[in-house]
Amino acid sequence: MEVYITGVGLTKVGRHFDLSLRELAARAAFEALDSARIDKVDAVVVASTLSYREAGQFDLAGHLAGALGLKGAQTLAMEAGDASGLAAVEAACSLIRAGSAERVLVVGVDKLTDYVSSRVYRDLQRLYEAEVQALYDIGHAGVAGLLARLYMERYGVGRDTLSYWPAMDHSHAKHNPYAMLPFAIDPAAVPRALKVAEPLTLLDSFPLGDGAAALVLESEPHGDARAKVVLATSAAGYPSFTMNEDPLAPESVGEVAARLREVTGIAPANVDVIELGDTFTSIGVILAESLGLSKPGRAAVDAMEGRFTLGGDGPVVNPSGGLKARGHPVGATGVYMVGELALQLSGEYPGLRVDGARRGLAVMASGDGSSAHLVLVEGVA
Amino acid sequence: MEVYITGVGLTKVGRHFDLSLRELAARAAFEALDSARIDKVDAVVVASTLSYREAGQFDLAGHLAGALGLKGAQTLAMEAGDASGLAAVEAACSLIRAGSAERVLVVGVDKLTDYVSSRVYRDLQRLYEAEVQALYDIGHAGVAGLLARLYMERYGVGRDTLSYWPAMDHSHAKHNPYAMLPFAIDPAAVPRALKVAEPLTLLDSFPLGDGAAALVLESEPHGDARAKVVLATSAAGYPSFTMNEDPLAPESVGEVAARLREVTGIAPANVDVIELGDTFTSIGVILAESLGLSKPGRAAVDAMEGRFTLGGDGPVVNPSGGLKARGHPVGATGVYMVGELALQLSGEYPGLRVDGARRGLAVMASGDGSSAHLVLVEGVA
Amino acid sequence: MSMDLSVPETWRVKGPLYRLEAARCKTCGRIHYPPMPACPYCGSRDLERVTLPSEGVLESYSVVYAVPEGSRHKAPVLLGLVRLGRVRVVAEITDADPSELRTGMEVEAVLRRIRSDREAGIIRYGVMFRPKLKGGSRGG
Amino acid sequence: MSMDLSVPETWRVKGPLYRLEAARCKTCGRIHYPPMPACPYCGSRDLERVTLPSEGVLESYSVVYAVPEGSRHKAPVLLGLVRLGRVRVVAEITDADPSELRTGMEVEAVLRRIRSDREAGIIRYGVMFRPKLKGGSRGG
Ligand SMILES: [Zn+2]
Ligand SMILES: [Zn+2]
Repeated sequence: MEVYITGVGLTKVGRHFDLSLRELAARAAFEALDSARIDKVDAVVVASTLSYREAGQFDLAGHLAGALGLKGAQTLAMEAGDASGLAAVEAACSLIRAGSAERVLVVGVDKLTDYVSSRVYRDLQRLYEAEVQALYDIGHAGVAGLLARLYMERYGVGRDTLSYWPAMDHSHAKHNPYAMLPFAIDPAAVPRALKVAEPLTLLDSFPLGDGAAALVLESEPHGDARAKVVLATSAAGYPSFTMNEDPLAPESVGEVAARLREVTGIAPANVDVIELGDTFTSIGVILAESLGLSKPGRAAVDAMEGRFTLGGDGPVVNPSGGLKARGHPVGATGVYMVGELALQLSGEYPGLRVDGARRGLAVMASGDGSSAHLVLVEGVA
Repeated sequence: MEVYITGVGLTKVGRHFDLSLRELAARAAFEALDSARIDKVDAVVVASTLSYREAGQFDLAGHLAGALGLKGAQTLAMEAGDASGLAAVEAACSLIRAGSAERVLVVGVDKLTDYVSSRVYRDLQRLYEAEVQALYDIGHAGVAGLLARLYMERYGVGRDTLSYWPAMDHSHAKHNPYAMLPFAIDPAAVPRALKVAEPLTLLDSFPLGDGAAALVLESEPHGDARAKVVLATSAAGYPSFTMNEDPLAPESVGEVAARLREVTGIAPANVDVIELGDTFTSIGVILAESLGLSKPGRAAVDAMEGRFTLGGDGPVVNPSGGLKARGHPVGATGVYMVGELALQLSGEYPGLRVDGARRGLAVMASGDGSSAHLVLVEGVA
Repeated sequence: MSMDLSVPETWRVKGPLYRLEAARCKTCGRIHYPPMPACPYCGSRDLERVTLPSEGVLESYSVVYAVPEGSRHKAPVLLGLVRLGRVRVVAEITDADPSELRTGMEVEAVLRRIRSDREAGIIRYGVMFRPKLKGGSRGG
Repeated sequence: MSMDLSVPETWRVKGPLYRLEAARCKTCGRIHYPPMPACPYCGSRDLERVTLPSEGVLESYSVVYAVPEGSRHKAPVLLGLVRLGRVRVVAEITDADPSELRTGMEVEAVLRRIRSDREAGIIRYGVMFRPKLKGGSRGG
């Protein structure tokens, strides 16, 4: 059974000091409901991660259903680290396919600016194994730094080459009205920026921002259908990046790419548009290579040569600006990705437009690489 | 499509200082898998609540899938306050009905003893609206205390009469090897116990304990099927107890009871065994009355007269000992309830046995009453 | 170790916490507190901010001994279910001895410190209720 | 305000944190760290506790400036990906200047304080790695 995306609501990622978690969620949710032209749903699926430790609302989905005026709905609160948003889309599709719901509102929301960034770093560290690993004062970026050095040394890739990955993200983001950092950057500026986790700098890492995105998913298409979800899958419980046989080729990502080929016959490289969960430059190139978009050691070079932008011979990667430039309000990001792809496929995307795109793919690994999530959407025109 | 419960794993609720969250979860999970005689599943659904703020592991379901050796599984982490466990059963049933999974492991786990109780109270307060309401230093029990006084004054029910509710729980729990407090209490001792939130005392409230429970749910029955899930539903987003027109008759609970009658033709009073989410004595009597097990103002009297125990003319309520005596490891409790009911229906329950029971019902409200969750199971013999 | 209160949140909640700001639904006419993006009774998004009356009646109360971390010195905390016109709110009761509380008694709102975060230097104030003063015989 | 470290947890993690206790899978022979209830590679529950070698090789490292709350005075933190026989672990590097770190260099485990919770009076120690001493020319 196919699942139709009939409504999309996106808020600009940024510092929304004036909005509470529920007010930010409501902006996206109301826009999605209005764009689907409905005002009632059978289920509300909420994706959020940091909010459990920041706003700290238990039964978040239940409370949000009430705050949004949607009483009576079944609710699911999905927390899957960096990938909560894609996990929520997957769960919402199951509700529809099960016949448990005909119309589902998916809301992704997280606020990362209510507390000082050093507290947010501590909390983000909990994406890694929390009892032993997260005790070290290593910060969330540390493992990404280790992986970057491993990558550079193994493949003989220079720091300057890596910089073309975030520069690509930024060059796309400048068209995106929802991006937190909608401007281009000079790749030469990346290594000179504030050090975060050497060899990575601030320009290699996602900004801390607030965001909310929402989708309406329905079992029946109607005039407002933007796209349909063809596959939403995930594979959890694999060794983390650093425990994996090859830290630069996570088994979890390989597995969801294999499932995509198996179920749909499509390889990631043959999709028109891809939104990738590139929390850091190193994670971006690892994901691109694990999906087969580039040969090992080549993703940054391919980005430099324009392969992943308009006119390149690969899929357009991160027309939104990716996590680097659109931003990464952690639990919400997957919902942004699917919403952006849906608008792209229906020709309504207000940012970098990929004309004629028929298929869009969103891929995200959880923080430590032990899980991967994938959603494939197709146009309905 | 029916969903079969083929495996059950329960750990004794208590102070498991020696076990981490994942080790405690593993005890229940391995027992459930072994009792279903399987060692692989398509999905792992984890129910947990307090752990987001205590153990603090993000992507908990993904990390647990790895720790349990179940790589490749789809994972869902369900947080729905006091009702996370029932929400997880509901989500797992949807995965099976959607065809997304044939075999699902549901694991409920929470640890409430890793930190001092005053910290746990602060976190439990977040079951209420967190931005404004949870700021007051009212503790988790405060609203239950308000409701108890309202109940006593409206119905002219004495404190001594209310005491028969927790005494009933305890008289059942003394047979339950998984109960945290497996002993009978004298109702006369209740008002004299340590004050918690007047008029409620320690003997009116659930103990802080750790626990894990697990189920295996399958789309196809096999020799190990204990019971089947007939209905798993929830209704969220209603006004909380104190915002509701009548604080003693939450609309959310009325709604799930109405759905039960509508879908199955069964009234709660006609079920053989019921596990109720009686976090506090006042919540227990409110739930019993909202489900129609007793007339308004009569639930404690009915408990006193033995209506809800073996030989009474109502369903047997809380043969496990309920939240008061079995315990309430918050996110895990709903999984305990369904596991206990499944064993009851298959004649394997090691505690208070209800001979010939055919149908079992589990009902839980979220902390503030704005959501209610219900699961109906039936024997397969 | 952890900062428990957020500075932006402290600013955001001033309306409801300092001034009893609630929301009135223009569709069904009902009022709810604290204000939500939609009416929890009928679902309408057509709301307006209103200020609740500062005097009301105690519908129920509890004397709470199991108080959270950081506030044990305050135990017991008095908690009230207060009817303010057509709305009920839950809030702390102050300036009262537990033994003088009665359901049906009149109470009035006062601003008090409700939480503080020493490390971050944040103090959060909020409305509490006290027994209504009669003829100014009590201190505030 | 909040106690950040748990006393029971502090006791539970002593094996892995103090003594590099890992688990060896009796089915597939692989070792993982920290120990899990089942083998993350093959799923077997048939495991035994083993102690990892205390000397190893630095496979990668990072100098981390974005450090968490409560530890800013420690910045930058040196982080290592350390191969200990057949296992990789991620841990802090100590007693070293960032400029002397090289991939391939030999490191050895030492016990250091890794976190403290002033309010609860808990100090948690754990294994860190330092450049391997040659002929005792460096202080520990
Ligand atoms: Zn209304
Ligand atoms: Zn193995």
